[in-house]
Amino acid sequence: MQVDISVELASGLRLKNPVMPASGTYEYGDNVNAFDPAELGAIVTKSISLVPWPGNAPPRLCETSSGLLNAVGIPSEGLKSFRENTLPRLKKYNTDLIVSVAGKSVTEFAQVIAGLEAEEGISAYELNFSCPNLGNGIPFATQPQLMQQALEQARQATARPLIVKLSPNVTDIKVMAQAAEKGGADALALINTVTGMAIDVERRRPVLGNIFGGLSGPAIKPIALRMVWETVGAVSIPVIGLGGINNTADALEFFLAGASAIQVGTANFANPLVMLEIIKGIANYLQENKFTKLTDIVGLARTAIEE
Amino acid sequence: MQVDISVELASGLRLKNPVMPASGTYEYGDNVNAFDPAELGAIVTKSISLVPWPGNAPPRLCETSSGLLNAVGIPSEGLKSFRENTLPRLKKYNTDLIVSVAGKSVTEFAQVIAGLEAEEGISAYELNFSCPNLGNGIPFATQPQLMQQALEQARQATARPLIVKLSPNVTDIKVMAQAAEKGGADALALINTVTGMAIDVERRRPVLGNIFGGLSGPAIKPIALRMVWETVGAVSIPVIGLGGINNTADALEFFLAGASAIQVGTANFANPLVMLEIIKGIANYLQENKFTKLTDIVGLARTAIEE
Amino acid sequence: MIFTKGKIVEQKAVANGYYLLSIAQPDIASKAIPGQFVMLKAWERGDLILPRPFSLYRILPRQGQLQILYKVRGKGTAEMARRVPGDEVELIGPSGNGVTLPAKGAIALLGRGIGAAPLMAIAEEAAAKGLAVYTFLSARKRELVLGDEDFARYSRRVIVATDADQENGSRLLTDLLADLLSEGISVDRVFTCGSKRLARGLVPMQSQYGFKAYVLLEEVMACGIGACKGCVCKIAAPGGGGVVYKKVCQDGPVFPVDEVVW
Amino acid sequence: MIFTKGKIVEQKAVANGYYLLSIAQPDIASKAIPGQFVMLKAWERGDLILPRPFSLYRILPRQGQLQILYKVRGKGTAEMARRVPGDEVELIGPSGNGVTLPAKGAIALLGRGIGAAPLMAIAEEAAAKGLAVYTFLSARKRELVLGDEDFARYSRRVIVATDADQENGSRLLTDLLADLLSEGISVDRVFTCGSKRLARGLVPMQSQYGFKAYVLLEEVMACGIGACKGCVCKIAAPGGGGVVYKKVCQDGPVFPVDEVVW
Ligand SMILES: Cc1cc2nc3c(=O)[nH]c(=O)nc-3n(C[C@H](O)[C@H](O)[C@H](O)COP(=O)(O)OP(=O)(O)OC[C@H]3O[C@@H](n4cnc5c(N)ncnc54)[C@H](O)[C@@H]3O)c2cc1C
Ligand SMILES: Cc1cc2nc3c(=O)[nH]c(=O)nc-3n(C[C@H](O)[C@H](O)[C@H](O)COP(=O)(O)OP(=O)(O)OC[C@H]3O[C@@H](n4cnc5c(N)ncnc54)[C@H](O)[C@@H]3O)c2cc1C
Ligand SMILES: Cc1cc2nc3c(=O)[nH]c(=O)nc-3n(C[C@H](O)[C@H](O)[C@H](O)COP(=O)(O)O)c2cc1C
Ligand SMILES: Cc1cc2nc3c(=O)[nH]c(=O)nc-3n(C[C@H](O)[C@H](O)[C@H](O)COP(=O)(O)O)c2cc1C
Ligand code: FES
Ligand code: FES
Repeated sequence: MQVDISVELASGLRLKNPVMPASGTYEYGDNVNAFDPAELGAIVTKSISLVPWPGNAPPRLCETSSGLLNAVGIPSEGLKSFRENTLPRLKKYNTDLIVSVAGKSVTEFAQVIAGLEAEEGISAYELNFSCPNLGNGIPFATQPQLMQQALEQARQATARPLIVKLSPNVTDIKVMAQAAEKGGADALALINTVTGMAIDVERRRPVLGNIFGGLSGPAIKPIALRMVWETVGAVSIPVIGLGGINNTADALEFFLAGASAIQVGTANFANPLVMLEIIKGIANYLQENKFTKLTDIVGLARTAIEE
Repeated sequence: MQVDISVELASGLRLKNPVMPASGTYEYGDNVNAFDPAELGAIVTKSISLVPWPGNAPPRLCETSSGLLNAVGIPSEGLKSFRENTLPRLKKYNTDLIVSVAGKSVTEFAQVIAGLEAEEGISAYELNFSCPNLGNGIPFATQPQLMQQALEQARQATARPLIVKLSPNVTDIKVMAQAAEKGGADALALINTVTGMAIDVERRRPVLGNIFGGLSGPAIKPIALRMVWETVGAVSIPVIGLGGINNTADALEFFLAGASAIQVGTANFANPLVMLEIIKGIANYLQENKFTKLTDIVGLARTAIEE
Repeated sequence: MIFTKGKIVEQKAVANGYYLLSIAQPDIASKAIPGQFVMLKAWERGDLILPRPFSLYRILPRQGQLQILYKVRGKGTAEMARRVPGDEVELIGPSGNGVTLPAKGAIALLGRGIGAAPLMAIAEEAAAKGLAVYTFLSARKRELVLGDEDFARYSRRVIVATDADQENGSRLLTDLLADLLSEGISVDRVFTCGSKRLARGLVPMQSQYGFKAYVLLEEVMACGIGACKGCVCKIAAPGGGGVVYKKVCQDGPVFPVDEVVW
Repeated sequence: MIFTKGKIVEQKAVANGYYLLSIAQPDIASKAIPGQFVMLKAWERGDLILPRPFSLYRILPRQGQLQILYKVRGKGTAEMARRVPGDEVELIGPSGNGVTLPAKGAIALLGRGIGAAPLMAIAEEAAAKGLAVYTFLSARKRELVLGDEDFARYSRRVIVATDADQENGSRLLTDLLADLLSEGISVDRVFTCGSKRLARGLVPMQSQYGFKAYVLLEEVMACGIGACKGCVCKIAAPGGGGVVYKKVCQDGPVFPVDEVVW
């Protein structure tokens, strides 16, 4: 029996399957993919900013126990180059395309989107509010009002679905999720990385050029899953779960917690086939357990405890 | 050459060395210790509440990648039993004793302390503000004003040093640290566990009886280190670093970040000798690198980047 | 508490996914009693941060050895199965209270699957004390009935039931015990492990047949020495009404069946 | 990009803490060129989540094998050293741009310590093309001069300098290269790896001696294929003034020495 693993993330946005690369962890291009990108539920781009950003000074990476600290700092070719050089290459894949948008001011997100509206082949935008705000140096993703303002401007710039990506570096993820819902988000994606750092004991200085970096990978999975669980209970729009997903069982945890789709980031680095394995693994799990569609298991662990 | 690894945490509170067990992870008693507890910089007790608390329903534990989720829920024998049964046993060890205090109302911390003031042999109190507040269900440790109130009452109840233990589940640890400093804390200890969860994919329900648990162990070390770094820059009282410390190198990272002392939690479970190894390891490191005292390396990674 | 290393002497596959591990560790072997367990760590990978609890299948003080019968369940036990003679493991123990045997008379042991593991040490000690031992073992299929030949050495009778092969009509071990007792044989104490259903089934049989029954419980553990308070089970509050939490590692793992709240 | 498995054919200790690993992996062996590298994972432990980059020391398309010369530096390389023939490793590659050799003439190779690793594949290919190869190797002590016998096969000369044993007066390889060039020998291209000091020393020598010099850079990597943007080095902005970040994995690992900003 064929199972249905497609998922509707917003009206008019139905992905063929619920598995996507996490922004900034997947390279599209000739000769870099271990499998055809068309197999993905969607392609999510690295976050694009209005003007080119160089990113942070190296070193940018440091492995920790079951985790990866990165201080890449969202380098971006900028809107113009993305539109002219990257987008045409991306459109040729036969799957949905989600463009991740970054900005450092309340207006920048809408500006990037405005610059892409004439382009066909973009299924949705994912708004990455984790960069520091030019105004006060604090990321939008920890300031509900400011984030909502930036989102409302983006909302006015496009009729395409908007996915808001949330940061885990907050006291109450529900507050941020609800601000995003109010601001017009069609779906949420969480979590981005958890801020951390490492010190080189021999050189007696921070390992990363930027001192702080974002922690990703299996280490943060319990945190991500908890925040997805909390968010699903607090909003009524679909939630995309990510953070430390390394295999099918991890992905299933997020669906059972109530996520409608998932993204895979750090796990791609060691296993470029992992997303394909998870797509197949989800279908197998549903079949083996006699479910006919993915949505049958979404949130099932929530009902278990309500009984 | 003998190196000096003693540390002054508050006026009148000088520990013979900077290594302590993290509250709730160390058992004192006959036949449970792999080395003489007198070797420790201090003994820190499991958090004590005014009346007995049963703790949460099992299952209470779940191992994750490089981490441990616990939903123990601070079971406590209660003040009376602690004073009558446990405290006398603890006093016999020839080292400092720090009593961890928990409470669910603004007044409870001061009440527990008041009930212990007549007892000799208590060097300091550590206030664990991570339990949910009876009033609004949200932990004190995420609400600066409420935490400060509870702390101010505790401050009035005792002249003994007060160590405030901070939770990482906040947007800005500096705000909490400064509230604690204002409220009269002599020192800070951070971090407590990061809230997380796990789902049993076979049984399709949360693993922990309490759904959510606190994540500890090496997985959270990068987060803990970052928060210690931020806190040291924001307050002028000593900071005790903890979270994922597993060996001497981990401990040194915290000292280099500016911590004056450290605590070890989860690592005790697999290696009951780990604290002793770290005490010796710190002395060796100082000797090999020609430092004469521990305070020479406290914060050294901060000055490295200021250059 | 002893925190020490032990050297693997033998690693034997006893069924598909089940192994018998022999470890040279004289200090623990000379102190341990049946029903106690050890916390064992047999890997260096930093993602598995906790040691795992294992009952002592056999305690061999004269050889200075311990035996553990284990089933590969997850990552830790899979690592264990990869270790070979000569490898070192880390051990904390002996932990828990162990069992108390009657001075004379008879005992019955009811083990399901890997639940047979702690019963062997009990059988051996009981036989050494001159007690009559009646052993009941069940499993999904015959090959998963573990240690029956070893048990035969220490038992008056070994009665086996299997689901798949319908040995003894796949009947519950509690029913088979009742059969035995109906033959006129009496037992003073019963120990069971590996099945909630068996333990619960023993509760009403106690007064009927005049024995006291104990169950060896399992809970996920972090420390094994009472420090973390993580391994609690529910026990009926003394005096009735409500439940208290008891630590399996320190207050158990052996509990009277009628005190456990399932 | 190929993501595949390879089987270890040989694991040979070449010095204390240094190993030569031979891996059967025909697909990568038939595609790779000198100067390229692979991302290798040789462990299952979940705490080490990233593969590690290693240069190809030798590329053996006919045998369908790759050789990696490596130094035990941390946890990942310690795990690698524990693997034995028959074990499988995971490989991503061949990655990076590799080197471009001149059509004729001579090249010089300057390697310090483990920096010799990528130079061997270059020496071998250059020799096969009929180029003259001059190899300069240095290390702290003699036993850490790696692969000198292999290099001898492909080089006109192998010149060694060591710190501890004062071979060649412990002089810098750049000085020894200058000596050679002063003898009237000329080289067209120079490749160096393993020492910032050597690479920088080559910059002014280029115009003086009329060669073009390249350095093989190292940076901590996560993906090795240009996805994570983590492995950047600083490169002088074209047109002068400022710095741009280039990915070592995708834009390198081979860079002209005069473009790198140290
Ligand atoms: C006192 C005691 C004695 C034990 N004696 C034995 C024995 O003699 N032989 C034997 O094979 N096993 C025994 N166990 C069970 C053994 O500890 C677990 O099988 C082991 O910890 C699993 O480790 P893992 O890493 O392979 O599995 P994990 O990857 O940690 O877990 C795999 C699955 O097993 C479950 N699990 C893990 N630990 C336990 C546990 N302690 N109890 C129940 N379920 C668990 C997990 O929830 C998970 O679903 C005993 C347990 C206790 C508490
Ligand atoms: C393109 C490229 C080719 C390489 N070729 C070889 C080779 O042929 N032979 C060889 O022995 N090594 C080579 N290296 C270096 C090798 O990748 C590292 O030694 C290895 O990743 C260390 O892994 P580990 O787990 O043992 O160390 P870790 O535990 O990860 O780190 C130990 C220490 O080494 C440092 N370190 C880790 N990775 C790197 C790195 N990539 N560059 C510099 N320092 C690092 C860390 O900062 C840390 O201080 C190459 C690196 C690159 C980028
Ligand atoms: C190297 C790297 C680069 C990233 N770049 C971006 C980015 O450009 N935009 C973004 O929204 N998230 C970025 N992220 C965060 C990931 O998309 C993801 O939220 C996070 O890594 C958690 O998922 P994981 O544990 O599966 O990696 C990046 C993560 C890594 C590791
Ligand atoms: C099983 C367990 C019980 C704990 N109980 C307490 C407690 O009673 N009071 C408290 O302040 N912290 C408690 N903690 C938190 C630890 O003291 C410590 O802050 C945390 O575990 C991080 O340190 P670690 O990574 O070294 O374990 C507990 C942690 C664990 C794992
Ligand atoms: S396992 Fe820690 S208290 Fe029992
Ligand atoms: S290693 Fe990821 S871009 Fe180079």
